[in-house]
Parts: sequence; C-alpha cells; structure tokens
Amino acid sequence: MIRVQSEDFDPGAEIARLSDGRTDIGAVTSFIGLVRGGDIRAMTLEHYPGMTERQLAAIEAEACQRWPLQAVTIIHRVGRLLPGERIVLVAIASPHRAAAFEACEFIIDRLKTDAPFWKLEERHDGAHWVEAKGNDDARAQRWRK
Amino acid sequence: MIRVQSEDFDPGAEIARLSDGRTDIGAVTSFIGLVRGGDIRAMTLEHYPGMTERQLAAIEAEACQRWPLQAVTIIHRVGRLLPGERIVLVAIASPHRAAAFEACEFIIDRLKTDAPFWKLEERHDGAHWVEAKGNDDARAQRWRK
Amino acid sequence: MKILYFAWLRAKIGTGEEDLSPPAEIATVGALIAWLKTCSRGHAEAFAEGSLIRAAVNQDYAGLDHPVAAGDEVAFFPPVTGG
Amino acid sequence: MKILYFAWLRAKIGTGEEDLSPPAEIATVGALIAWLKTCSRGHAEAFAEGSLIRAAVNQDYAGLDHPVAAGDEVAFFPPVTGG
Repeated sequence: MIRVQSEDFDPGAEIARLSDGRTDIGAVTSFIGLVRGGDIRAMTLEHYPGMTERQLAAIEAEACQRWPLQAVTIIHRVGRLLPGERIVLVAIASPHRAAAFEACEFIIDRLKTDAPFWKLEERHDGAHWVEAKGNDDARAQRWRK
Repeated sequence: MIRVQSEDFDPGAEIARLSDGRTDIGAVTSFIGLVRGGDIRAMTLEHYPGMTERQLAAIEAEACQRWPLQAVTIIHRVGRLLPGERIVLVAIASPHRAAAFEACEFIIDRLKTDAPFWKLEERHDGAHWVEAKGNDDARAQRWRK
Repeated sequence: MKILYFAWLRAKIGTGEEDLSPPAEIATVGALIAWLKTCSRGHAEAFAEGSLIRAAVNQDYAGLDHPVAAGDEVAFFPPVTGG
Repeated sequence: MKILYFAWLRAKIGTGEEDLSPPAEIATVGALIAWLKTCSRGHAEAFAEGSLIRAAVNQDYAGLDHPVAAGDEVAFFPPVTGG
C-alpha cells in the first residue's frame, strides 16, 4: 500500500492493519522518519506527482521479489512540516524477522535515492534546498548485487 | 523502558510515546514478533522473573553504549498466547536511521539468545518445548566484535 | 513536449511546467538540455556546467542518451532528498 | 541454596524451585550438577549427559567453573527461546 499525502498518518493503525486478523505473520518491522529541529524551523516536501507513486511501486515490487513479504506499507508526506512531525512510514510484515528488517531498510534506503521528493529547509538564514547525501547513495548501493 | 507482562500491548501508543513532544528525533524503528499459526494452536511463554529484567536491561544498556539512542522500549509477553497474538515489541528512537535499525535488530537478536524465556508450543500431537535455533546464535554472534 | 522542473530548477527557471516544441533534430535528453539552455537566462543558469541534475522521461529516470520525442513528458530536477 | 528449574527441566524434576543444602565441598556449578544428579531419578534424567543446559548464579549466566555457595540463587534451564 503506497500513499503520498499532506496529512499526518497514524503509525499504530497502519502497523496494526498489516497483521490484523492474520495468523501467518511472524514479524512486523517499521521505520518512521521525523523532522529534526535544531536549526531547522520547518521543512517543505515537494514531489513529482505520478513519478513518485511509480518509483515507490517499483521499490515495493523489488522488495517483494527479494524477500518473502506478506504486506508492505509506504506512506510519505508532502507539504510544509514542523520539527517533530512525521515525514515517512515504511512498515513490513513477513513470516521471518530477518526478511522484515532487510526489506524495511532496503525500502527506506532506496526511497531516499530514487523517489522524487525534495526538501526545502527553513533555517535562521532563510530557505535552502537540501543537498543529496553521498552517504545515502552508498547505503542504497549496498542492495545492488 | 522494559516490561514483562501477560497482557497485550498497544504498538501505536508505545511507538508514539518514544517521540511525542520531542523535536530531536530523526528515526523511530520497531519490531513486533507474533505467534505464527499453522500447526501451532497456542504457545506458552515461561520466563525467569528477575533474571529476565536484568538481562533485558543489560542488552538495552549495551545498545545505548554502541549507538546514539534517544529512547528504547522492550516489551515481552509471558503466559499463553494464540496464533496472531503479539509476543514482543522492540522500539528505538535515534537521530539517525542506521543507528535506529541496527540497535533494533541487535536487541531482538540478543534477546532471542540471552533473555531467559522459553516457549512451549501446543501442536496437534501435544505440547513441545521449542528448541533453540543455531540460526539465532549465528545472528546474535554478528554483533560480537 | 511537456517539460517539468522541480525544486531549485523550478525556482531558477521560474516555472514548474512548460509546453515546448523543440526542433525535430532534438532527439535525446542531452540535446534537449543543450537546446533548453538557449531558451532563457534562467534556463541557462539552471543547466549550467557542474549542476547536478537528474532527468526523467515519461516518469522513468533517463540518461543523456535517452530518446525524447513530441508527446513525451520530460522532467528535470536535482538529486532527490526525500525520506 | 535456592535452586530453580525452568522449562523441560522443571517438568522433568517435578518442581520449579527447591531449597537445598549441598555438602560444603560442592563449590562450583559443575560440582553442584554432579551432586544434584544423585538427588533423584528426575534430577539424574534432567542432568543426563548430552542435555543442553544453561546455568545462572544470582541471575547471571555462569559456566561450570563458576563458584556457588550457601545463599546463592542457582538456576538451570535449556537454551532460551524467547522473542
């Protein structure tokens, strides 16, 4: 399940939805990314409607091919967010914990390098587009084999 | 925060609690382990009261020493559980996602090999104590260096 | 041809979307960039040497050699920073 | 000395806890196991050669050479299977 939305999401409801009423799931993992404060007063998430959903669907499909997954949820917010607000959720259900962890990390790593979102940070000296981190590329690279 | 209890827990409330009212957290990861059905009709979790909490506290302390963590929650249920029921929650808050993922996986791996819990499975042919998996030892071993 | 710009490219060029009809000999992403640079000062600045820019054709990532044609949706944007 | 048994050891021995006073020369976990095997048939079976058993002294994992003394809490159990 993939959603790109401006409103907040409820991590508990999303995580519960993955396993509710099922008895074949052994492990549910989740990742939530949040806006960190400090010098950042707000952050505006821009995206490329259409391509974003396509890329996220491709990432999800690749994860499902690589690991035995029973359910995948990816939710990413867009628009202006304040420090402490949730940006993104990735949640995975699998029979096995190793697969659930690896797939969750794979999806967020790949999302960071492939999904067309851009962050505009508001700092004390104005608004700045965040630059991509080489570190993120290196993390995403781990999954290519 | 460490809890050993027979009643169920609310993953959403526990995960939200880690970051509520804070603006310094960048990543929250969680792992939920559930009873898988199939041939298993029920599972009874036995533990060693006192030593369990000690071991979990030691695992949490080691995680906090190895990674920059802002909050850790470990909840493990005991008693009789049915397929689909939650057994364990590990949830982590950190400024950084790599630390949040690694610490979450470290804690559940170590919990599986070090925390004194035992599973008695009820199958079609009676009740059987689950045998420890060499696989779990190997996973826990990854973290020794 | 529908051309889309995101993030600082949108800001520099002054629009997020334009419908353009490049000459028929513009047949690749690379050629399209070279042609766009001649369209305005904003375009020239956005596509200046050294800018880190990604391209997508019909919503899939595309390299400089990727073909483009009338009717395509071509997007330009900086390396992504979501998540 | 408080001796605790868990999981199938508890089932085999027939109790989860007993207060015992081993002879003074029983000074290590290994010696305690050898002595416990003489206590009853259930004990002998539980601690039979080849059983995979872990020990803890005062709630910390302990090897066969670990000292035990009056007043200690000593626990025996199979490899753990929680999580």
